[in-house]
Amino acid sequence: MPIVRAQGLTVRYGAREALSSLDLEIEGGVTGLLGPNGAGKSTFLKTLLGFLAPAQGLVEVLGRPVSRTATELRRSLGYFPERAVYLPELNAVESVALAGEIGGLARKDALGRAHEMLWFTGLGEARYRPVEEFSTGMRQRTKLAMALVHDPDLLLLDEPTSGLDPSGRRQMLDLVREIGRRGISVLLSTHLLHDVEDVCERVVLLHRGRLVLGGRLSELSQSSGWVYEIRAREEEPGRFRRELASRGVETAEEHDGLLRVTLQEPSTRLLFEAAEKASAEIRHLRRFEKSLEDRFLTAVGEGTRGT
Amino acid sequence: MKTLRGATLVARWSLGELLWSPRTLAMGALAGAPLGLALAYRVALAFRVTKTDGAEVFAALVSGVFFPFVAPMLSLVYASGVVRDDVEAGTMPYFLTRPLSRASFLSGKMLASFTMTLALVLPSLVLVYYVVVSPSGWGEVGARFPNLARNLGVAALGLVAYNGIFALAGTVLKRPLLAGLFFIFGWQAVATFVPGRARLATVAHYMSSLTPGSSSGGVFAGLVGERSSPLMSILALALIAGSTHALAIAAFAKKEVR
Amino acid sequence: MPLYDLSYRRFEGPRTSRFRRSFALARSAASLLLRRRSFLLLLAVSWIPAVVRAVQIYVARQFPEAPDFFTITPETWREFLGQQVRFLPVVLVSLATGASAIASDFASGAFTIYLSKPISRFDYVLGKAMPVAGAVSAVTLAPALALLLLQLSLAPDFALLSKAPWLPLAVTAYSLFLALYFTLSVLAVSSLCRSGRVAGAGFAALVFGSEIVARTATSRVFGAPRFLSLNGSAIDAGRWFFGESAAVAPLVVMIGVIALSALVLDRRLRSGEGAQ
Amino acid sequence: MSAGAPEPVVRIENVSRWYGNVLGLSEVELALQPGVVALLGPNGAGKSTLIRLVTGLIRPSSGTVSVFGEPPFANPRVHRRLGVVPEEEELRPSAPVRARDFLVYLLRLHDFEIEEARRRAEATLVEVGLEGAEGTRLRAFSRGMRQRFRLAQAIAHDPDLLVLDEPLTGLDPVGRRELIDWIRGFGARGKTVLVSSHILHEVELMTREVVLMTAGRILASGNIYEIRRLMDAHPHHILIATPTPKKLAARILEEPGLHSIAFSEEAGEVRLETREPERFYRLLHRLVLEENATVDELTSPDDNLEAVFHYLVGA
Repeated sequence: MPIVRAQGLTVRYGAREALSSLDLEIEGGVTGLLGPNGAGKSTFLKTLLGFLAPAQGLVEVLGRPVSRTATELRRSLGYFPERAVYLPELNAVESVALAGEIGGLARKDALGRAHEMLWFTGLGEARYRPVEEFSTGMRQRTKLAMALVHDPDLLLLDEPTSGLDPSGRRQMLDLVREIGRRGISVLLSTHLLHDVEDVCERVVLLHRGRLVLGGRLSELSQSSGWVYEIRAREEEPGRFRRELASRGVETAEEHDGLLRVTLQEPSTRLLFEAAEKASAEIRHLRRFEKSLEDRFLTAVGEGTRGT
Repeated sequence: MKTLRGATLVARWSLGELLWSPRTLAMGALAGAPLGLALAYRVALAFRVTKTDGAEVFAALVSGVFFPFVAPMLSLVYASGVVRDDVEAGTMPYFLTRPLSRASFLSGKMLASFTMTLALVLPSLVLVYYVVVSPSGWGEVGARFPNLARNLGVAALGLVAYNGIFALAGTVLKRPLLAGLFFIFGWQAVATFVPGRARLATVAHYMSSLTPGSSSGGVFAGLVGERSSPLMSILALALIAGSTHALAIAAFAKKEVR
Repeated sequence: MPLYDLSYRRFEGPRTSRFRRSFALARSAASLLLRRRSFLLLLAVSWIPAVVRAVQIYVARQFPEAPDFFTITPETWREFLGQQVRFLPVVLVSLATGASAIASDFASGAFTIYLSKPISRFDYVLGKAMPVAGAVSAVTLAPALALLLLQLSLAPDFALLSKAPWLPLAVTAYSLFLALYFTLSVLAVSSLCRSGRVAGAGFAALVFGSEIVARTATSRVFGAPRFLSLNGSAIDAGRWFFGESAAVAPLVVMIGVIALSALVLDRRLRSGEGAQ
Repeated sequence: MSAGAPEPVVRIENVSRWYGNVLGLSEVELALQPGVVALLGPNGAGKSTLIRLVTGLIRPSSGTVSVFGEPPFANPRVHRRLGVVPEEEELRPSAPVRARDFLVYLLRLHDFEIEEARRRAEATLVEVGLEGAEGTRLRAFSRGMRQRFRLAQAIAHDPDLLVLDEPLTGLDPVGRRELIDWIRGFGARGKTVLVSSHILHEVELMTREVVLMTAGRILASGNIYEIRRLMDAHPHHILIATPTPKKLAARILEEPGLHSIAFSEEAGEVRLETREPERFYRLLHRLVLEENATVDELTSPDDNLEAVFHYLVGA
């Protein structure tokens, strides 16, 4: 049973059609929501929450139709907004506890859950400090804690890793993976394909308000043929490439010395032989799967100007 | 970039921005309040509910509503935003890294704010004058005209002084709006009400000194204290305007804007 | 840093009603207010007129021959409540509690967090309104009832109540109507602004502005019909609650302001939800 | 930063900057020559402070900053040749301002006549990928479009020094790739570019010149490989993907200069650490060619910026 279903969903901001007759089904588990700027990702999340009324079509979450009056439906939804949001004048525990109470928990349950969520998101030590003094990374974790405190069945994350440095990003993705493992479905909207490759089982790609690509991540990125990325130290630049060409190996020069090579069969011995012949030394050799980024670029097409 | 050219460029653009910002709707209503009263007067006149003479009503609206409330409030709302508006809009870094001096940038902004307040107050004054005086016939309208002309002059002078004070507050203080409100409804209201020299440190006193037969100038328009001479009042308003604008520019030149 | 051994657990406990959720919003706002010394000082200062009235009641009871200024009549309570409006305790209290209530939620994005939870826009407004209405009642209803108790305790023969048994009801009704009027208007102004400070300045300008325009119109333009400012209407409408003959205009103005505020709140919260 | 080079475009001498008692920068030395330099460091390392000093938005608490030979604070002569993409902030002009008109206005502040300003604005908006959106109101811009406009206003007057504060955030992959290529091109034209970011694997595509910062201090600055070589204390990691990890590991074990080695049969992987990587690359070549070993993949996780960043910054 899909956790999210949209049929002919159209949402408009004034004249602009942010979502145009979108048909989409999202299964349980951790799903990546991708798309260029202005593709309608944030609009889609807000429609699931009932913030925006669709012009046409319907949208269902966890089997129940979404409407402006379906307030109780939000009990099983957790929302992590893209904007830097916080509850003014409150410290971390008070913020998460209040979010819990408004999520439908009794006061003492909400306080207990608040502590649990703050330890889970790694804010244990800072839980009594005001959120206004938090760094970007700590604010993102507080937002996650506030989204999880009332124990939703579906978590909507809008750019959870934006503004984080590499270590912050890795810790946030670990949390998302852990949440996925605990049986909570996650819809992760992001620009960073690396995040999706790290965490998501399935991916949905929106472009100009329509579904362009969808499916399991494993299926989407299996490679066609054996493509290798090579960087070699050469006495005589270009000789290695000529040597490879003479052996019928198709080569393409990426930027500053990185070669991309396509082999017919998976044996790399041929590459070492060519290097030896050209008195060059292979320093970097990586089998190259057609990365999600390539699929993204081809699906969305180079001409995505001005969206 | 010569200072004058830069300032006029900034002024023209900022005026456009102020004109289309939502705040102008609220300020238009504020400047229109006396007009509403003038129309109510005409209705009351038509039904013989009141007999007060049009010229007196005009004097009452000028000294009771325009000078102590409409002029300072409009100046506060527009002038206190000369720095803050761009900071809140997120566009300030774009301006501070352009090849124009901070002096010309801020003077352009202040010129725009002053023009905006002028554009709202003066037409409203003229309209109110016409609405309340015309029932007493065209002769009266012509006869009273110097009275209107003088009030327009005083309004303009008062506005430039108020704009200077609140532009300085906007550049220097963290919460100019709150400070401005205390100045209008607190300091100026009390200083013009109690006798003594405190009133010399207000704009309202000089404005009321320049409009004979009016009240003490402050919000609690009550007893009329000693008046300053017209020449002294004009000099005082000009001094206030000049010094506050100069101080604002000096402060802005040094200011590190977040 | 051991992140995962404190791993995530599901919550199976009970869920509360919608009212309890907006009450949580109110309780959190109230506790923040009570932490602010300046607010507690404001409440204390607002009770000074009640103390003066208590002296008046005491003198009237102990020295029957005192000048009639001290005579206690049902109108004493209407005057008391009216003065709480005219001499600003009610305006300042609503400003202190309501001006930044919604504006700061828009600025900080807290509004989005609240509305992403299972509460409706009405629950949200109810949660925001309770602390403001509570604060206004604390400077109107509470002192008025205290004075009533003082009066009854000092006058064993319950003379006042036998003459006007409806008095406690009138005091309560008028106080609650004032609370509704000031709460909705300050919250409406708050929902129109991006920052609490601008909302505070706006509300103050609205109240003082209407006062000035009304006084100028009355004293020096029309003389006869008393033009009504926001406060003026709130004071004059009191007569309706105390059974005195009264003009209908002040009541109409108050009901109009309440309706307008509710309309503004609904439209702003609806657009706020989409825009966040 | 070779000595005796011509006067650097940006020179920062012993600069400290405090916000009250919060440390922004302490005793920073830096000189920038034409080309692209990346400013890297965790959140709060002082990157934005350094950028605000270079662009003349704030003044140093001590030490001197000079751009094109002059202090940049509120200095029109410097700003004439400067383009700035400021830190990402909400762009919420209260008035319904259109992108093209705002850009023309900013260009007029650069002393361009109205026609020249319009021509440049039009051309720049197309160049940054906002074709078709010139007439849209800034308020209605999506986050990515705002980021593209932010770049447009910095380059429309063709500056000699371009400073970008986290320009990649909020851009989708297409936008990011275009911006990276564009910055590399701009640097190649002899201009000076200072770009701060923490999406490291994308900064590598832009430049090899980096300045690593943490806690308000510069840890290292220069070419990434130079920095890597200087870090001898940190052994090089080499990762080999092979169907026969145990056999290959056993063979490598006999080679001197090996710091440590590990292999995993299920992962089909040999991971070794050494301070003499040259020796082991040659050894691998011999093993493949002469002893018929199979090497499917050969990578050194240290080469990339992320590893250097972690080693130095200890994240």
